[in-house]
Amino acid sequence: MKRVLGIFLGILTAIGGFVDMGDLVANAAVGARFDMNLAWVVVVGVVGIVVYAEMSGRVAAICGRPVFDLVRERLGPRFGLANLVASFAINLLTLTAEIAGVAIALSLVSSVNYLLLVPFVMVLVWLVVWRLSFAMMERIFGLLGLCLLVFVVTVWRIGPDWSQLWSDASSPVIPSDENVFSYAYYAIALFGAAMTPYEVFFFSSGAVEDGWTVKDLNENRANVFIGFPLGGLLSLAIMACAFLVLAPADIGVDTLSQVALPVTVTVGKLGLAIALIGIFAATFGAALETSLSAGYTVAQYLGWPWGKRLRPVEASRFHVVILMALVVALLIAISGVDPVKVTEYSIVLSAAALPLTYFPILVIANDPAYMGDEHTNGRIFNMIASVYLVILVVVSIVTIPLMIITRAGS
Amino acid sequence: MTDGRVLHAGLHVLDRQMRDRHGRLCGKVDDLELERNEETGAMYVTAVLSGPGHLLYRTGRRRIGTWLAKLTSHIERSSLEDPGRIPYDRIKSVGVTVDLAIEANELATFAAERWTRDHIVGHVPGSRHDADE
Amino acid sequence: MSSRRVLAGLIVSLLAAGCVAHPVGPARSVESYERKANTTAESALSAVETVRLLAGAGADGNALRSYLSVAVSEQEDALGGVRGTFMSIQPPEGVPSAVLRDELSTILTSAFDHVGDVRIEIRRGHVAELDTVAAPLSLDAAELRDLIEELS
Amino acid sequence: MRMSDLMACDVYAADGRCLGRVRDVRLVMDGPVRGSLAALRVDALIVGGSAFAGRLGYLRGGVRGPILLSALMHRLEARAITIEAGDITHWDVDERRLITAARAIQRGDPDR
Repeated sequence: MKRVLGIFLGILTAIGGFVDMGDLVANAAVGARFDMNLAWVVVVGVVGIVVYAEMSGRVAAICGRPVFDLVRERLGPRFGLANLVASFAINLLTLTAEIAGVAIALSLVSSVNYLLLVPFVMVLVWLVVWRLSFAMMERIFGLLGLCLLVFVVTVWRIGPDWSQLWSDASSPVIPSDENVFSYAYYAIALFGAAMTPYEVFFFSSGAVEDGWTVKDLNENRANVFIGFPLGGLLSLAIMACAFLVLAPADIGVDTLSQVALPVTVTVGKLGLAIALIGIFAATFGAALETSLSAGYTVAQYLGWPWGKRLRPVEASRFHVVILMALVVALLIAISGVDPVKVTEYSIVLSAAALPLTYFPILVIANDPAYMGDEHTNGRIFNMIASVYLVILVVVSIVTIPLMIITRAGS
Repeated sequence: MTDGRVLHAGLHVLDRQMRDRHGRLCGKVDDLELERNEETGAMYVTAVLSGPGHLLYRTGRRRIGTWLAKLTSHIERSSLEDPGRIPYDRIKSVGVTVDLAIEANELATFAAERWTRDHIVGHVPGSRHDADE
Repeated sequence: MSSRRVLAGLIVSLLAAGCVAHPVGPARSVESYERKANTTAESALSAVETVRLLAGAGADGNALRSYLSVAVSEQEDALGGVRGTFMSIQPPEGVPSAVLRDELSTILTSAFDHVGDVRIEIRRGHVAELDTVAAPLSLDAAELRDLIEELS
Repeated sequence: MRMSDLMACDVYAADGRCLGRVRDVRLVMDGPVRGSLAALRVDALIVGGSAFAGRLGYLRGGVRGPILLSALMHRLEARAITIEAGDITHWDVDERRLITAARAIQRGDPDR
């Protein structure tokens, strides 16, 4: 039983990180606009996050050091600070989008205007961060997030021509009515959404919160190898749903309610209800991950006590940072900005900042002074990680120019 | 050559996490103080400097950093002469973390922690209990 | 340090631009006017088709009323916004552009009214007959598709 | 004096040639015991090369993989030289200027 419960950190991280507001909308929008021609990006993203999350979890288990602690140590105070500022800002945008996403999910079952629900959601997020133990949080939201499997059921119920679907996904082409730049832009958005840095901030800090040691390396592997591919599967299912139901009707996705539409049409009322619970759990989980990450990054950069395993009075600055992040996110959210737009910007900007976070993880995972000789990366693992480092650098360089050329994909 | 343990300042000491004598996290090694022995001409590390002022100084904001470090050195009550300066003889070990032989409370980095605890977090219900299972 | 600041400034201004910029700006030539009309028609078609799917799901008893109500309102707002933006564009001189403007405006207005009818039915709780209320939308969708075909 | 001041200094040869910026400082625990540890002495300066590569530990910290990064970092650090603290004749840290009389300058780090 403990073994089963043990993988909920990975499931929550993956569901909150992979199928958060950004991915829900991005995957559905891509499925409706590009058919399955960008599905390969999700697979590339899953492998990347698996490799780097495994390293960050292993480092956390062996020397008890979470990611941002290492970022400052390896990048130095200046680069580290630049990374902190960038990560914090992106995190804040993401948190804003997630809070709005939770409110929208609630508005879809209550028909109350979502803007009125935003303050309520913010307080709810804060209460969970303040009072609920880390383990409970993982289990509740990880478990509820599994409701998103209804998207897989939907694809199966539609009963598409599987071999056709597979050949569409495995031999991607750029659709004739799209240009190469917007194709690349959406590819980067999907990749950025899969590898958002807050996933490793949260995962590695969570490993410390859960008290992992060398003995838990198997648990780390199970978490990573089950959690993230599951997140990838859900992403692909959402994409396929949009491709199968929305694309034939020439629907472009730009609201959260449209994401759930294929489930409604295919599975019916119960399916819709389950999908909405799943969306609620995923966005709420992501709101928890990003608000905690706001505290984790600042506290770990400056060396403050941090974490939910401490009483709030023992980590008061950590809690103050989280509270401030929530308040700022609330203010942005109720100003009425389009939450879907905020999400898009946050995932694309995070793609631009990726190497700053992942590079130090790779170096430390190779450092015998931290890891001991037997736990440093193996050769094949390093090879894959190096390939990804190159991808991350290329992505970060081309992201901003692409954003300008395509006018953010419009 | 010498037979003592070799450390590189940038690689092994600066920016390391510090822990107090109970293992509590209490700031980072923001800078080191050096002093030259006039007789031998050798230079030694005499203290670890920690706190926002020293961090600012190190990142190039020298004037405001010095000012801030001075400011925090006045408001503190601590067994240390200057709570932003941890004398070398109060360091227990230097490894993946830098472990100190003093209380986190005595350090300048903890002033803000104490303030937020006493003025904000401590007033919120539930702040003194463990999280609910 | 300064290059980093430049980058930060760039990102901020880009964000600001992204938040206010709309794909539809002023039109300088017939060609660009047609492109904007095309974008507008595509967005409108997406909204109309979404509402048709929603209405169908509602009539089949497949959807929660709160969900239908919020989702249809969103599309109504989107359609209204798209129409407002298009109508505010100054068309270039010449008969073809004026004709295009009239044509698209007529479809948009009709679609907007029909989506409004669907919304009203949902709020009244008459979900079972939604497919009949939404039936005129299929004509709007067909007209939008014809127009998109013509323009591309 | 502070470590950050020392690490902002440029080192010049006796003939006025600039050898580069101090990138790291080698410390040795070999002095009389102070509290729990032996006093930490400034033993040598690592001069020139890249500050970024230096603090990753590829040259002085025993980090080996991945091969790609390791090769890159060794290349970036190839220009770095080690100057014994005793060979610094003139410590003008306020002016960010150190002068060395060392004739034979070691490439890289003799410890590794």
